Amino acid sequence: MDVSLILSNILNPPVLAFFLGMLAVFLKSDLEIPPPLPKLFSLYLLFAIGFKGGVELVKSGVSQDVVLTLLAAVFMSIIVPIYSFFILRVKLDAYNAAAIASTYGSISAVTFITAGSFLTQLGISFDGFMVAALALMESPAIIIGLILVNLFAVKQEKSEFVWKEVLHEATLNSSVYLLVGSLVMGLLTGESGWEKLKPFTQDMFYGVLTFFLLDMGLVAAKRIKDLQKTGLFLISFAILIPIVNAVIGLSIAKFIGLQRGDTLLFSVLCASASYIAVPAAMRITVPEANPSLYVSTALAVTFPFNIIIGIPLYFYVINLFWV
Amino acid sequence: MDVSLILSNILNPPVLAFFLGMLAVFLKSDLEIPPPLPKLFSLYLLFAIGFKGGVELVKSGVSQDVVLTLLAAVFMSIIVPIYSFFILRVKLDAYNAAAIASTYGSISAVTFITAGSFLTQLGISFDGFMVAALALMESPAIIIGLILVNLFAVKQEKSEFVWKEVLHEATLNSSVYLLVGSLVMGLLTGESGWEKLKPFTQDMFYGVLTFFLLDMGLVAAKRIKDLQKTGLFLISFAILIPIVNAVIGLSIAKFIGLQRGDTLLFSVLCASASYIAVPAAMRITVPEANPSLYVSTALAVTFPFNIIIGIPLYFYVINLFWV
Amino acid sequence: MDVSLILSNILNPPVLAFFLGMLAVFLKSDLEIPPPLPKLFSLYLLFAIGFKGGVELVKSGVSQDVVLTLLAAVFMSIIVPIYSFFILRVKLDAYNAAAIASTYGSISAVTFITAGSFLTQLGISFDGFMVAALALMESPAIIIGLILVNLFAVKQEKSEFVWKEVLHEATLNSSVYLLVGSLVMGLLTGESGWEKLKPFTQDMFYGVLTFFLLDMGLVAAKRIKDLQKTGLFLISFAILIPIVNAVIGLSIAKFIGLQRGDTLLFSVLCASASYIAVPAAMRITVPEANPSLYVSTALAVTFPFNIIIGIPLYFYVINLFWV
Amino acid sequence: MLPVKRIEIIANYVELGKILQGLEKTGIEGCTVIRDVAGTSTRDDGKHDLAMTMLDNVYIIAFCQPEKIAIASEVIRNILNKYGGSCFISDAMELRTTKCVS
Amino acid sequence: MLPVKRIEIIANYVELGKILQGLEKTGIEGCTVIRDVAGTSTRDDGKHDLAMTMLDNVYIIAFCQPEKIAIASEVIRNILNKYGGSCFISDAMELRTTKCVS
Amino acid sequence: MLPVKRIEIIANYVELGKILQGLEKTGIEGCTVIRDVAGTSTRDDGKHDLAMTMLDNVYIIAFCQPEKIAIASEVIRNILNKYGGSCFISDAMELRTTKCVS
Ligand SMILES: Nc1ncnc2c1ncn2[C@@H]1O[C@H](COP(=O)(O)O)[C@@H](O)[C@H]1O
Ligand SMILES: Nc1ncnc2c1ncn2[C@@H]1O[C@H](COP(=O)(O)O)[C@@H](O)[C@H]1O
Ligand SMILES: Nc1ncnc2c1ncn2[C@@H]1O[C@H](COP(=O)(O)O)[C@@H](O)[C@H]1O
Ligand code: NA
Ligand code: NA
Ligand code: NA
Repeated sequence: MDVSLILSNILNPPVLAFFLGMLAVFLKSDLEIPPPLPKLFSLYLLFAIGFKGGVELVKSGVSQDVVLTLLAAVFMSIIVPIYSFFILRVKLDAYNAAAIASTYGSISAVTFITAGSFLTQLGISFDGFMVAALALMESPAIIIGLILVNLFAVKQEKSEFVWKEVLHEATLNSSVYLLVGSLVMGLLTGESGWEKLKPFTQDMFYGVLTFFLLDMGLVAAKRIKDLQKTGLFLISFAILIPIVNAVIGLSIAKFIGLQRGDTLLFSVLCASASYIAVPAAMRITVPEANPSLYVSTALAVTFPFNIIIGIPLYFYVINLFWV
Repeated sequence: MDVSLILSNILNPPVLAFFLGMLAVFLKSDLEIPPPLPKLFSLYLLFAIGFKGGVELVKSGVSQDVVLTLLAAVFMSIIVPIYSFFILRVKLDAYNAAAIASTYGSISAVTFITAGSFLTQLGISFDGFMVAALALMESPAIIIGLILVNLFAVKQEKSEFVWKEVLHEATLNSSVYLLVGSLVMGLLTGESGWEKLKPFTQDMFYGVLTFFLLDMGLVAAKRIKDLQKTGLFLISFAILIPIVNAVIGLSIAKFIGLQRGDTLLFSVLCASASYIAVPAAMRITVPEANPSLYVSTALAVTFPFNIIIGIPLYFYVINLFWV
Repeated sequence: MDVSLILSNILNPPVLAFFLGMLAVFLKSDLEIPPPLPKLFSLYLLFAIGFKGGVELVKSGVSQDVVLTLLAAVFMSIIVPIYSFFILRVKLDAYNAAAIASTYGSISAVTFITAGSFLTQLGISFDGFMVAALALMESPAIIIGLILVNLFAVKQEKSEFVWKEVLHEATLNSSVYLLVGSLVMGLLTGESGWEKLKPFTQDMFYGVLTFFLLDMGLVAAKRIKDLQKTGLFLISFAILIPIVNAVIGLSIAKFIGLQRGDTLLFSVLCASASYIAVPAAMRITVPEANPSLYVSTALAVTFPFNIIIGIPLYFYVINLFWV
Repeated sequence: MLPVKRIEIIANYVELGKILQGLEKTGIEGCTVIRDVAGTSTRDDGKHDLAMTMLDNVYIIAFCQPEKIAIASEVIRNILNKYGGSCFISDAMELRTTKCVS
Repeated sequence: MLPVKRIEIIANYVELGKILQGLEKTGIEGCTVIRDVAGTSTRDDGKHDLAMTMLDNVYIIAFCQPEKIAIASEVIRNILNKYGGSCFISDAMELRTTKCVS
Repeated sequence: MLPVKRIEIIANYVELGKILQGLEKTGIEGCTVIRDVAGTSTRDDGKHDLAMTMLDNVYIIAFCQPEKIAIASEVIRNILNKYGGSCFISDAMELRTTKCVS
């Protein structure tokens, strides 16, 4: 594989900031991004990509590509947790398997954003509708998780109440809400709104991403200690399943005829795992599952793996296919 | 009335963000802008308009227009609470009437800023000295409120102590202080300071306003439940008195010969009600008054009304006059 | 001395904001920059100058100038606390003398940054490697302080443990770590990273500095009351020693042949005193010392003195030398 | 001065709504919420919670009349058993001002 | 270990200055202030205070010698009666370190 | 409900790590940390601590079994004697949920 791709990914301020954050924890420096600033950064990033996606969608219109991509997105976020569940059941009980499966069926917006900045650096374009795919892929896996628990685990409680609550959490949690909301704002204001917000949402984007990944580095490194309890099976799963998902993702993207940039983003969506929305929902859906398993694998293994190696790796494979 | 004016006001990222915030509360999404970030945004917005106003004042100089506008500003912020008080006394006791009257005599800086961005969108200019009017109109209503309470309500306490405290609060609360301070900074540094701060105070302005109005939408929507206790009288007052004040305001502006943009801003100053500075002062001036009355009407009725309908409505009326 | 230099320093938004902050405290306004925002601003400023320094260092390369400057930097941060200690011993016990000596041997990044913006305003260039000097000068004084305490004060505790802890604190505290880390990021990403981060790290810089100095004004003014207990000796020390250090600094800079801009920055590094990193370390090194002495002198006397008078004064002297 | 009970609950931010509702249902209307507190716990997963700045805990303090403790404990226990979190109860006196908890 | 009293005051941010002055006047010099706490109260207006991010409450904790409680209550009651806010008092022990409240 | 002890420690941010280690060493694994609290103290230097936003205090609350107090006090006293900070201990009851301090 082309080393220069990995290098051009790593020698990027946001990715370097991620390393800087991890290193701070290992060296026991007291560097921290005090709360609630990471929350602000993540609100900002979601708003910025949602708004930009909306503006671009209004320019491109809803073509067949868009519809196919969105269908593929929903398909993947339903199918991934199902096969992940059965793989995980080999070693884990139904509760933990369902929780982890949901985590990997959903997506990580920051991984998506980092892939976007990787493409920008290489000068490769991608479409605004990919943000709609991002928004669509957050929730279905949560619902699949709930179904899996109801089918395969013995639950004593009445599940009606839980259903309502989980559906609410899945569709209206702040990240999905803000993403969809800003996408609609972009659709409604179009080019004229874009002009005014551009210095804020576009020009600051890279800097805020750098600071946010600095914090993610701190957070991920602190979670690494948890991996001792996690066991080798889960760690391998957390590295291999993203690769599998990415490959399935890029095959589908090839099949429906996406361009190169969109294909990378779609693969990254399939490969990434949620460490915010899904964990919050899983505390409600399956309180029996151990959060340190599903949070740590997604945050301390899969997220760094995708950020550092995954993105250039998937792109390398895409280039092989596209030639 | 021209629907396109309302639309061009609403299809604006900041106003859409306000809706997005209100909707989040109605749909029970957990979206929030965590404290103290809204405070930062409001400090930023005050600083940015103060500084810009100062820079422009130094360019334009102190003309007769400036003096007349400032006199009119003080006049309105004295007269509005007085007639509001007597209207409110029809249904309310003297304490609550005085508190609400003060609230409507003072101003809301965010409403002013939103009106400014409405004008910018339409390509209509306005003058830097309007920011000085804004600063001047915050405090007098607080003092009038205190006088009203002393004249019309039975107070047992020695009021000397309260006088000193209320005067201090009225003139040195953080928003008046920062506004005046940044105006002076703009005056002193002029064009050279402006050049250096422009990317920060000008280019970010629209984005920060969008985020701030997102938060204001959340806050206003949460206050809407309070309106049940408020009663129809107060709700009607909260919609009608801004219109009355705006019309008086624009007549005065016409009389002293302001240009169109300045007239809109002056009307909006008259029409808006304070929901931060005055409520804080009223807790000291009239602890007997019920904060949910004066905060909720200003925040959950008058503020959204002005932001959504008021601004284009007043501008429509102004255009009728100016033809 | 040239009054216009002082004026052109003062009529600068950041310095005016510092005054505005101090005035707010004296007038008892409730203005405040709520925590943790000042921490964010300081992280931002450190990151921005570190990154810019790294990018410029990669352009200029490591010349003889760089090596000499860095050597001089380390030399000054070793020698300053030593002679300061003996001056302070005239009136103070060994604990307090060592703590204050360390404070003045180390540096204040904000003073450095303000001097940089003073130079930018005058259109005088300076080199990226000065940031490396800044990073190098933070820590040695802390270690010298520990040595002084061990040599001249009777300590009962085993100092091995303290040594390890103090060394860790000195080299890995968050400000040194972030400064060095962002410098390395700048070195690694060079011009291409700079292009992408420029709108964030460069264009926002001046505005964030203005807000940060507003907060520093608030903080410094609140500390001024502490000076009553401090006594005239320490206050005189806090004004005179920066001048002495600056003069020694500029002589050395002249000797090794630095250009004018770099000379000012070097003098300012020598003249400034630490009020964050060193106080945190001194609580561990010499808990016997009274923090109100070393924090107040650095923060409420030396910092304002340098910001307002020191920078233009040193620059005036440099201009005399350079003619 | 009037004897009251202090209820302290530490729970994850996502449960705040449910706990406030639970308190209100039992007639405890006054409470104070401190956000963004970090914590470690003896439960397996909580050991490194300090790391999770995105899912921070809240600290809820409610002073109430002693009579309400029995029913309040029941309600809170049900919520915490399901979603996790800790609850502690202690004694205090209320300084009577114009408005009081009882 | 030395018995002390814990005074907890929850009040609006705008009253912080006055309360700190009041405490100092009665000789209570140590205290800790937690900012930006949200709250609901039984008073009419407080019910939706969680919504008012701009006028947040502060939570003040002061440990003091038991003898000072009588006079401190008087001072605090006067302030809170006028401006609103709650105050609760309870017992605690101080761990004696080099510096103590008494 | 089970009797427990509440340990409250207020100290400077730079000492947080050491205190958490100290607590863990004595077997107190659950605790909650509130950051960015401001404070004044009777010690000379603390009088204007509200001014130092950069070196803010932390407030640490840990509920533990009463038996652990003796050894915990020892450890905490050593840390606070060296670096400053206050510690107070009081009584509380734990509401037993699925997971408890003991
Ligand atoms: N013994 C304790 N003392 C103080 N806080 C605790 C204690 N146990 C748990 N907590 C807090 O409660 C949170 C949730 O704990 P848990 O429900 O055990 O996951 C922790 O993150 C801590 O902030
Ligand atoms: N019973 C209570 N328990 C805990 N906090 C309370 C209680 N009552 C009031 N508070 C707090 O005190 C604040 C002011 O209450 P009030 O003075 O009633 O408006 C509220 O916003 C709450 O944060
Ligand atoms: N009596 C007290 N009551 C409440 N908090 C205190 C008290 N004494 C000290 N503190 C807090 O502990 C911090 C450190 O105090 P000290 O160790 O005395 O410097 C102060 O800044 C306060 O926040
Ligand atoms: Na996925
Ligand atoms: Na008005
Ligand atoms: Na120095």
